[in-house]
Order: sequence, then structure tokens, then C-alpha cells
Amino acid sequence: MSAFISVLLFGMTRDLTGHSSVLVPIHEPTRVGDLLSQLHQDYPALAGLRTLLVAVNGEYAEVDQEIGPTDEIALIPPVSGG
Amino acid sequence: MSAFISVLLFGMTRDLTGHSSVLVPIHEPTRVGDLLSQLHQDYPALAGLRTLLVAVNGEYAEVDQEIGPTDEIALIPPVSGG
Amino acid sequence: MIAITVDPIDVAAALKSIELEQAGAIDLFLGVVRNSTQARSVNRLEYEAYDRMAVSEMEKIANEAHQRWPILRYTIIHRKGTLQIGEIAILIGVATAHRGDAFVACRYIIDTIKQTVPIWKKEVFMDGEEWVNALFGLS
Amino acid sequence: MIAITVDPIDVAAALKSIELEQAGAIDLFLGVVRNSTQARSVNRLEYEAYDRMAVSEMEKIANEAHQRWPILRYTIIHRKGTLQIGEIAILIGVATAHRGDAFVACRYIIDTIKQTVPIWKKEVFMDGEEWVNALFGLS
Repeated sequence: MSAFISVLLFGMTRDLTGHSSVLVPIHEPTRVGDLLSQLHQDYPALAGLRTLLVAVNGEYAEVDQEIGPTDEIALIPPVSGG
Repeated sequence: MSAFISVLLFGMTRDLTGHSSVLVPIHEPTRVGDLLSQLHQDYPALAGLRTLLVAVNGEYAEVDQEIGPTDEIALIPPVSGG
Repeated sequence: MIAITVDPIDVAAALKSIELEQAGAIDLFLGVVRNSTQARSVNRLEYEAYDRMAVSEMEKIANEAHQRWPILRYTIIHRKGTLQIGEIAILIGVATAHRGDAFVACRYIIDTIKQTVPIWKKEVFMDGEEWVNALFGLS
Repeated sequence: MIAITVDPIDVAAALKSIELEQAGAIDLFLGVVRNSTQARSVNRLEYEAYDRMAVSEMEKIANEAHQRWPILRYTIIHRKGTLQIGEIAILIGVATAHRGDAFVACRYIIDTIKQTVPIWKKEVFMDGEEWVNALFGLS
């Protein structure tokens, strides 16, 4: 089944992609790792990040976690709060 | 030569002696240790203190330091600031 | 209390929020915008947060600190938006019965925030700007 | 700035006194009068100082801290006289470029003050009073 996942982008990931969120086409079922591959393909500049994590519904997620269109997905580049 | 040394008393030393300062008769030259012996003789309750140091002109002094009537002497019972 | 705010951080109010009769020690840590980084002159900082997740990650850190040390009260306030030199970016306050716990818990909280909380800082220089620590090969 | 005062300690003023453009971290430690000690209920504390020597001993501690860590600014304010529960007895503020130095220097200063500075604290209970830690055999 084909669908779109909305991905929130912050900080450097927003600068590298030029967007504060993107809609990524996926084939369900899909996993965090699949989404990351797709994003790296669409935005090769993401490879320059020291780290790139994914949050699903506000929690850090592993690459094998399944995701769908109703999840809130965000890319987390290296944090620098404080 | 005979003289008096004024000794400032704080905290528990004031409570134990009943005075905020005392005049101690000394024979010059005298040392911090001599003064302490005299005070312990006059006020045996001082022996109950965990520690008893002497300050001469605002500095901690060793027992062999010479002192005279013009020095500012203070007894320093265990400190508990902060 | 944990908060992310665009307003200047009110230190007196934060302190008041963690005072209580059982507290013998309070450690307040302030992260402040300084005027240079690695000898490069900074004009201002811009902080961005993934608010929802930043708050929940700070809650996790506070809970972990609570389990490790006998914290009586705490507060964590992180500011976002544009901050000028000298402004407070983060305040962490910890009240405990004894001072050792306050220092250690406060230090743990700030160190862990810098590792896990989704907040990003952009340094704006005279001649450019840079997301701190984001890319390989940049300082 | 080092001071001994009978007036309530003004945290905001103390903070202001150590702010500067080079500071990236400020650690403020507050020693507060708590309502109990070893399960005994405390009414109030009375602090007494040998002022002249207390200030010079605090100066020595600050100088030593300055030599050990890159402190940009600091303040130490110790209150004396009668203090009620919840009141601040001591404030130590340290401003540094990086946070590790602020925490460590602040901790060093309070720990050393408690060992060497001629200030004495009397705990006043419902049923008596006691100079803290003065006599053998007392708590």
C-alpha cells in the first residue's frame, strides 16, 4: 500500500533540505531505516551530519521500528541545547 | 615583664567562659601555646571542644608563635559557617 | 517544573519555585550566551526546539536524577528564539537537604540535556552562521 | 566580591555582579536554613562571625580557586545574625567560560569555607540550642 509520511525537520536538517517538513512517499509496511534511506537519496547533503536520529511520536526510535502515516516523525540532527 | 593580652571569644568559647573577651596575664615573651595553657587552666570546660585554634592578627597561628599585648588574639572553636 | 519559553528567564521566580523548608542547599546553574566561541566573535544565538519532545526528554532526565539523588524540588527552564550576549539560555535549579546532592544532580542534568534533548543552537557571527556541532568537519 | 552582611542576601544583585560577556556558565550555590537537623526540629539559626578574619579567609579561598580554575568573576556573601527557616545563609556565585569549571570551583569554595572560615552557627530548637559541631559528644 502506498502512502505519505510527513517528516519534521529542525536546525541543520532544515537548512540542508530547505524545508521545515517534507512528505515522503512510502510503501507500507515501512521502517525507520527505509525512511532514512529514502531521505538520504533525496537529500544527499544529509550525509554531512555528524549524526542523524529519528524520533517517532516524540521518542527516539531504532532503525527497525515500523512507522506509518499517522505517526509524528522528526529528524534529529546533533543536538546542542543548554 | 608582666602584661595582659586581650583574647576575643566567639561561639561556644564565649558560652563556655561567659565572656566575649578576656584579659589574660602573661609574662613576656610568651607564645600561643602558653596562652592556651593558661586559658585551659582558667576555663577547664574548654577541654570539651572538638578543636581549639588561635588566630593572631586575623591569621591562624601555630602554638610556637610569639605574641604580645599589641596583637589581636582570638580563640577559634570548630567553625560551622556556610 | 520543566519549561521551554521564548521569554527571558526570571531567576528570582525560578528560585522561588524550588524553595521549601526542608532544603538546606540549592544549586542554580545558568547557561549564558557568551561573546565568543573558539576565538570567533559571536553576535547572537538562535535556539530552536522540538518542543514536545524536548520537554519529554527533560522529564526523563529529571526522573532519572530523582531516582539517583534525594532531590526535594527542581526546575529546568530552557529558552528558545534569538538570544543576545549575556542572556540566560538555560536555568537548572535543584534543592536538596545536603549540598553534595544539589551539585551532582544539577551537573548531571545539564550534561545529559546537552546530549539528548532536541534543542539546536545556531551561532550567528559577523560573517556567517553555523548550527553548533552539526556537520562533520566544522568546529 | 566578598561580604559578610546582616541583611537578607539579594540573589538577583549577586548574579548581576558576576555577569559578563565572556561568561558561558554561572553556578550559584545557596546554603539555606532548613527546618530540621538529624530529625530534630529547628526554629532558627544564629550565625556569628569574626568578621575581619572571616573575610580574609574567604579571600584566601577565592584566590586559591582563581589559581586552580579559570574563574572570570565570583562573589561570596555570608549572612550573619538571626536567620529564619528558608533564609539564605550563604551565596556563592562563579562565572566561567565553560560549565565544568563553574561547578567545581563553586563546590571547592563552599567546602573550604566550611572548614576554615571563622563563622559559627547556633541551632535554636524548641527545647534548647547548640553551637553546631563544637563539642565532643554532641551531634
